Amino acid sequence: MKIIRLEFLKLKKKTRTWLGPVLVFWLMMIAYPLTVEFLQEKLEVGFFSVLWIAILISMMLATEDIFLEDFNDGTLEQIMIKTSSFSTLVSVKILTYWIFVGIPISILSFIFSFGTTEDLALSLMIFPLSIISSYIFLNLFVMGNALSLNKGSVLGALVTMPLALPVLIVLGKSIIAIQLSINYLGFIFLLLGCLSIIIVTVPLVVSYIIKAHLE
Amino acid sequence: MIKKFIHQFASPKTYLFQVNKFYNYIFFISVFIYISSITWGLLFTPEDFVQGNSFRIIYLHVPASFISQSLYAAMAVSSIVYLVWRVKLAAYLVIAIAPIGAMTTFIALISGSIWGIPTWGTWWQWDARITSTLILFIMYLGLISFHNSFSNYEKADKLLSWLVIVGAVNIPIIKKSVDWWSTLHQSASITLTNKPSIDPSMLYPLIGSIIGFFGLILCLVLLSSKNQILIREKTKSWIKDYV
Amino acid sequence: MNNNYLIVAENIGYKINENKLFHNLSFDVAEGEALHICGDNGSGKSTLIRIILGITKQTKGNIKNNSSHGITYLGHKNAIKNYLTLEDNILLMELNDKEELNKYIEILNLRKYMDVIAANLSFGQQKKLALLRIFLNNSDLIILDEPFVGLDIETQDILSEFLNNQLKMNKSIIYTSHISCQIESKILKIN
Amino acid sequence: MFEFAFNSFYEAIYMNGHGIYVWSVLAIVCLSLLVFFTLYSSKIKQIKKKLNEPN
Repeated sequence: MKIIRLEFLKLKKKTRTWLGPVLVFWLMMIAYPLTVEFLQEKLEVGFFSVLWIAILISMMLATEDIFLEDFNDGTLEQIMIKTSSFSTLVSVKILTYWIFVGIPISILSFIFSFGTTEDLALSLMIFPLSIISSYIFLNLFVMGNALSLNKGSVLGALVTMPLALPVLIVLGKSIIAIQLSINYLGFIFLLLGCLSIIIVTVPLVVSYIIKAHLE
Repeated sequence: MIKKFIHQFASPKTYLFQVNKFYNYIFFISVFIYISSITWGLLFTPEDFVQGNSFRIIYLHVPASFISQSLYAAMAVSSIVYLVWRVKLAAYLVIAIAPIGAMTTFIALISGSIWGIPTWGTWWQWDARITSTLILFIMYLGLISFHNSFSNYEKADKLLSWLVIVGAVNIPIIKKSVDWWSTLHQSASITLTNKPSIDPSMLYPLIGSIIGFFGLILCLVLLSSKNQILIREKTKSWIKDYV
Repeated sequence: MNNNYLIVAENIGYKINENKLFHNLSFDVAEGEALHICGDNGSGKSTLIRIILGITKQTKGNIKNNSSHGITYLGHKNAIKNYLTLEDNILLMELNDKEELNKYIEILNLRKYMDVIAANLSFGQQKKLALLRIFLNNSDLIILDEPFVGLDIETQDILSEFLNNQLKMNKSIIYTSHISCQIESKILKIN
Repeated sequence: MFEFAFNSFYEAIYMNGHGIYVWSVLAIVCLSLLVFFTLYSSKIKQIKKKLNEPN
């Protein structure tokens, strides 16, 4: 568990990396009503689409230099020599990023959806959706960033964004499910199922990819 | 034993000489098949009752969209072969196929759009198939730009193969999810999926055009892999003899 | 001398994009032995070191690593986080022997900088900080890529004395260096 | 099965107003194939030329 503590320490001191995406999310949520004529009903129409896309974008920003710094300063090499498991490190890294970025964003998305819809039950249902989806997005973008390590994060986002599209579709569907009050739990379980697959495979794939990069 | 066999058989040298032997035959046969079935399809098949003459675009559109997906599958198979057995030729094939895949996907998209104007009255529909084809196109472009961003070819090959495999897992998922998404959004637009059962006089030229187009694309893949081999193996001694 | 070889390399070669960097290198490193890798700029010294470390894979030949207690390595990249203080950086190195650690912090004159952010240190001081990893190693093979670059003469002496002591303790060292140093070692030249 | 589907050459071009779509798609397909074929063969020629030069 020492590795978790150390990763925590590193991320905590890198304020820009975790606070930046949260603030960008915040600004995007503020920017949305400004683009719509100020009527509560009109706001609700596109609100959730903007919410999911804002989560997606802020997760993309959060992962921007998740491996870059460790790659540039040689930390990754040290870890590889120590033969401690690479994929554990990756999953710990993702976990810490999620705690620092994903959870605040989920709380914010709860607050914003409550503010927009004034429907507490609905907003409470949004919270688990955004918590799970932010973790999934984080994993996907981590993979993209590992692939395009030291080639700029845009390329990584470009190649992994298609992977996130199915999740966006599920999120869109689940909003309809909530509004028609059908089968909400089914969507949560579907997302959890995706997450459980991704949580296992992404660290493995990423560790192979990083080893290829170090070569 | 098997590994040795694969490596010998799939050496760039043997491949190159084999390609040169067969290339001309494949090229002329497929040009012949393609031109004849296209003329047949465009000029000699009877008019479709529902869509009128614009249905003839099918002979240009279907081969392209069919092959654009097969090419991705071919890339995925080559990637696995490369990562498992370290066959260099497979890595060359992956990057050789990518631009051609992008081209066929582009043809499929454009021809589909143009076909949509007279039949649907719009050039774009957020239909499941079109959306997933568009995503496929973006993925092809992403793969190409990804490979180009590396200076160390071997590293690029390895990472590209990983990316292709990840994408290959994802393509059916995207397809399914997009299908699922569009069924709820729009119900009764004309989709390409529900084709009416087709008359033999329309079917034969379609099959012909698919085979002919496949042959032409195969020739392109051969050419572009030849190009890759020449670039990558130019320091080898046998290349001098070959040239 | 005994015959416990830590590293045995046979005919290894490496090429990038079909350009040969080196080929047919054979060498071995036994316990208590040091190997000095020499060569011109761009001759592939760092690559060779990475091959020995097992990070890069050679394109030809075999290399065997028999070390049982792992490798301690310091290269050009020193794995120092420049947004963390010295203290936190040392924490990240996961060094266990607190007593030894304090001793070397004193020797290297780092005590008064413990609360300073690493980015504000000079290159030499950062290098000293990275050297703590070497001084507090508990592995049987030490690999160094240009360890003396950027160090003042005093620290260079401390380092070479330390390395000589390690050799006496039957540990092995592989290093590259342009600066001549007082470590008795075999020489491997690559062109 | 092999009867000409149109009454005249002009009708074949016009296709009841759909001709523009059909022929433009054909043009795009042919053009892209042509471009790719010439591109690759010229690239190969270039490389061969370069390899031959020092000898």
